[in-house]
Amino acid sequence: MTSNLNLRHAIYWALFAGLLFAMPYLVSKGDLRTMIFALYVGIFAMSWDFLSGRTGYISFGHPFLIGIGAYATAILSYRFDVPVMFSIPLAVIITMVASTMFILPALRIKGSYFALVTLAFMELMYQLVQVIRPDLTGGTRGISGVETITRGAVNGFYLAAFLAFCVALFLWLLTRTRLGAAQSAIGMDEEALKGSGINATKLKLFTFVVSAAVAGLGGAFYVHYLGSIAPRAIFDINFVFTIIVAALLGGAGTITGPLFGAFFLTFLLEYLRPWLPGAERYLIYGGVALVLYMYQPKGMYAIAAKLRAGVMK
Amino acid sequence: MTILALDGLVKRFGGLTATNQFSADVTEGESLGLIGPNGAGKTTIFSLIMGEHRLNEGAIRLKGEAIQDLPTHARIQRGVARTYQVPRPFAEMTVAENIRVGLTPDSIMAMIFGSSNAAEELALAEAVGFEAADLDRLPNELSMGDLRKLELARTLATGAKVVLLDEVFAGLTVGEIAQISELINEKRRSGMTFVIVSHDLRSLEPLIDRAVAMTAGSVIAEGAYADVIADKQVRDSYLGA
Amino acid sequence: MISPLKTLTGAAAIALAASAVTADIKVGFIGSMSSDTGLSTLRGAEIAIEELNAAGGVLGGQKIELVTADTREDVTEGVKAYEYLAESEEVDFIISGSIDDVSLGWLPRMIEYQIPTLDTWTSYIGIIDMVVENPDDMKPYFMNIASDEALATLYINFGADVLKAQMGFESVVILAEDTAFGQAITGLVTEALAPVAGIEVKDTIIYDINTVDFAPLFSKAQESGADFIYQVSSVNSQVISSQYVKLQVPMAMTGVNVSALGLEYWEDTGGAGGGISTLSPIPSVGFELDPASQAFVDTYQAKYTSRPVMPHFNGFNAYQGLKQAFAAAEEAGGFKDVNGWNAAMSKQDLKLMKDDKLWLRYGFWDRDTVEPVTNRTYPQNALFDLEAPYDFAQPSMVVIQWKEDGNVGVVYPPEYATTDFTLPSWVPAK
Amino acid sequence: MLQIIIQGLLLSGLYALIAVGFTLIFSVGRVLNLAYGAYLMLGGYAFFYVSQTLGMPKLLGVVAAVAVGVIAGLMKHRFIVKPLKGDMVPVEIATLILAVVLQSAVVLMFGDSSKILHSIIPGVVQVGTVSVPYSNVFAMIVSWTVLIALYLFIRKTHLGRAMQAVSMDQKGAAISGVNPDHVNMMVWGISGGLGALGGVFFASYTQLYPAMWVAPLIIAVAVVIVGGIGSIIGTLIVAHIIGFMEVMTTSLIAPELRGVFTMALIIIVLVVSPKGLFGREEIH
Repeated sequence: MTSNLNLRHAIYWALFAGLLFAMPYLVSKGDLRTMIFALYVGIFAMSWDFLSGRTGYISFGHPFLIGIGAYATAILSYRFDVPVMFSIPLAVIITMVASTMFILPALRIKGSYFALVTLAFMELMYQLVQVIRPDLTGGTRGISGVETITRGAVNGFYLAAFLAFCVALFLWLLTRTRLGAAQSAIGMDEEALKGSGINATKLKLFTFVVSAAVAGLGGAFYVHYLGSIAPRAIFDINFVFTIIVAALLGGAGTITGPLFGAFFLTFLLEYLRPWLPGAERYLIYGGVALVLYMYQPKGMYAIAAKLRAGVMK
Repeated sequence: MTILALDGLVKRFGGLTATNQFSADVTEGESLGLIGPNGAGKTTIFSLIMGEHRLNEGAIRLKGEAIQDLPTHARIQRGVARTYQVPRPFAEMTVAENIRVGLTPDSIMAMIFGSSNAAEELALAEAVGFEAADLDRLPNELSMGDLRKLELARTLATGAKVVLLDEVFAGLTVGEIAQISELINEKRRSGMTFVIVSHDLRSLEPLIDRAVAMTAGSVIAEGAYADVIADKQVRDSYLGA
Repeated sequence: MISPLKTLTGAAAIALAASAVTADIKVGFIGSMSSDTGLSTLRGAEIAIEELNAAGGVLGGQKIELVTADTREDVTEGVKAYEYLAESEEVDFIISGSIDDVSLGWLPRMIEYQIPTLDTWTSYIGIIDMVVENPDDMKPYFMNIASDEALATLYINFGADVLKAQMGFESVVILAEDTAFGQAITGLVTEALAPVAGIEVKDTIIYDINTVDFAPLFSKAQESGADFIYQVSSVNSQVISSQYVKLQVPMAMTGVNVSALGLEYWEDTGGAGGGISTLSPIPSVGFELDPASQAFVDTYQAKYTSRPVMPHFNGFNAYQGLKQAFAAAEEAGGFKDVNGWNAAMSKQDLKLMKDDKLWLRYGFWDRDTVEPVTNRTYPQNALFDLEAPYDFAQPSMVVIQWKEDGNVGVVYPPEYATTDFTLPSWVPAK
Repeated sequence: MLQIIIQGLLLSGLYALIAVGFTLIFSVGRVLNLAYGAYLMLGGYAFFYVSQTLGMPKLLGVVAAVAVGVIAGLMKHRFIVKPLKGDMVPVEIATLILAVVLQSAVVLMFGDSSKILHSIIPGVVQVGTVSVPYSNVFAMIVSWTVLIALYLFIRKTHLGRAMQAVSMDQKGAAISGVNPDHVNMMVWGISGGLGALGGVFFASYTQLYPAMWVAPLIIAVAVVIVGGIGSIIGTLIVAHIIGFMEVMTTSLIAPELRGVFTMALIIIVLVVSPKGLFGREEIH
């Protein structure tokens, strides 16, 4: 595991941690708030990337996993007064179990069909949350007044930054191992991977469950940051859009790329606000995303790599 | 001693019977040539052995153990692996990384906590004729001969004792054919078992101990290469094709 | 149609102009900036601010600047918008044209920042319940529209006085959307219709808000054998009403239809909305205005030419509410002292008269007063009166009806009525 | 019973029309067009603008809607599909982004509030106890006409067979003298036109609103997944299964569960038979 790691990587990660730690001293509280959102979107994008960016199994229903985690902890803590320190781990476990139950039958589905079935799961979830036990889920209005675990921008930022840092480091370390190579191999040629003696189904299942755990963890902390949850805010194709585009603009399959993609997208949207408070903002935002994506589908990671290669020469 | 026993294999695709009561035994350490015209069903036999197609009838035994109900990866772990007619490298991985996937154990824990063995990768690469400098090359920089070598290396990396080679000479230059043949012979001497499919009978002959000829999914002749090739039915099948 | 480019340059110009003025007091608007309801609140606030600034400013001559944050009616965007107003713009006061779940989304932020906030659109009783349960946390919050429970309660009287007494309807089938709002209203109405209004509930049909084709639902309603349909629809309400008209369902339909609350309803439905009646918060379309409210509408119409041509009720609420918020701030020495502001705001009381009769009253219930009809308290919620002759405050709502010729008028209560309740031409009289 | 049959037939016809343009692209272009719903939105708004805002004849509105759809389809092919070389995943992502962009554009031009279209043909006919608006009958007749015409077009004409050939095998078709690029372009255009036409009818059933591209996309996805990619007959049959299922759920079971069964059906069919009930990936 350690053979792929070197001092250079350790320095990068330490710098990253240091930057996050220093951030509240460097920027305004408003920017810090924006960063909290960017960090959560980043966690979701990394979760998406761990599954879809490497294996090529595109999830169009990632909010489905995030929503299970978020709803689980919201219901446990709000309706049943379970302390947050228990409800969040429980929510992660519930997300993992639920994702396993849902994914087992879907494992044989490939390509666009997989994307569609995840989209269908999300839509199904959206409808079920409103219909089944609205006394628990709060129906269409959702639940407001969920316990928030931090007060103030600085604390919220440190919590989100800590989470995002841990998730990024954890997933990055995983992908540096032979597991990461095998995952990439799924995306390149699943048959050939089986032909190398590896149980691709088990690997996919593991990847999916890890991705679900991260999504559930992110979703659980996210709802305790927001303080409220509503089906429209979670099981929404625009949310899918944000997650996927963040991952792709950052650079699919790179784990840290999606985190930066999330920052880019969130700040693009926030910095347009004073100039374009209305609907124009989303037009520009979507347009920029589309042009960037068309120009470089591999994302900013690839652009940065190109630039670096250019400088090196 | 028989290492791989194929017993009455039947495979139907819809109305088409691709494999019809195919039986053959492969002895440990031998090299068996599987010959027959286009569409005879040779590749299907490989796919059946590897579990890429499901068998309709019959049994496949590896070292006496019935493996026909096992998934592909489990069969490989028991010691049989194949190469493809069109090589299938992992396109965005280097030569070393491709070999590494073959060496990777099928255990999530081992994948995460074990470490890759660069020396072993180099040894395998060199065993098929690569040099240390080739390890960082990507598949799109490789010739067809190199791709076949890479696939062979990845297949050997799985630790297979029985190796199925599909159209191993297709698309190769004369020099590359010689190189690959040399490699196979070397492995034969070390006790590895081969089943080889090739259209290029002339290149195949020196690599095999014995031949099985098939047409329309069934065995029509087997024995020493010269005898099989002299068989009237075999000659007719090739002419007919 | 406005060209996007023009809007863009226009918006940029406004943004530049706005940032050039150095402001002393900042008011934040939170709400959808492209919906009629959101715009109503925004424009009501704009007019109030202009008038306050023109009159020499507030809190010792300071000028008010308005900053806006679009929610797109999206919950998460609403939270971000609130944070933007609070942290980046550091506003002193927030006026909201948010829908229910968006308000519920940013409420935890309001509790955290304790910025005085006035909601002009959402009428969700659940929020008033939060005020009852957590009075300290909810100090900065005021809602100056009667909450939905009060709306539904008065509606029962309409059932007794008009539907039963006048039209002779004995039974009803409830057709309600599958939302929390739908459930709340349905529950209240179902419980009260039979005992209070003497109308039997034959069946309750809950439908999915994304329903494409309402024909099977109307068939089901007809099969119930009820005399009329009671509709509860706040989301996609145009769809059910226009299909009712297009299918010419031979039953009367009344109830809650949120889409019919604006003057653009007729244009947006292409006329497929005749005969629809709905309860409406006030002031509403078809409502006779007192001179003060009329003056506001005149200013509004002189200033804005794009839709909504007539502000929705929340535009009035924003206009009066913002002025009251500043009056309270004058008294409390600004917005920083939330307790002081809350006390001063609670005491705000504006009575608008028409023909020497109390017509509209902008004030709030206090913590302890129990409303006699519903027998509960409504702290920090707009004052309303559930019993004729409405000499305490205006009724919590009126019933309006769109006629088939495109006219709209108030049909209930009689004190405020401008026209009679009638059946659509294709519905046979009972 | 009569009511279920009539209402089921009307709704199913609409669903079939909505789904068929989606399946064409999936089968010939080999990509999921997640911006397909945007054609419906564009078509609906174009119709609204021409016939209701400008007050021109409704037929002109329909023509304008279809024209806008065709142009949108062609532009999508030229500026998104071609530059991305028709790669499945990038095209799916890019079309998703495009749909969101178009939604913002519609908000900007027409505002957030929803709009109801005039009946294309005003009036209703009473069949027994069932009210049937002429507009819905018209929508069903047009849907069937378009589907039959499309079926015949693919089966009987040279161009249609070229489309079939491309859907089976791009390279093979190229060898036999068909230019897959031209065929693809044409299919994107046709799909755009069909989507926009579907949008006019969909909006005249329901309403125009900026997020209206999601619901028909889900319907199209459901119909196409269950029916199998590229099967026009399968599309027609499954549109009827889903349409009737909705009507029956509404009339007989619980109206609030309307969408749940559709989603469950998608998931079950995908898991049991990933290629759909009427399999095959080429158009037929």
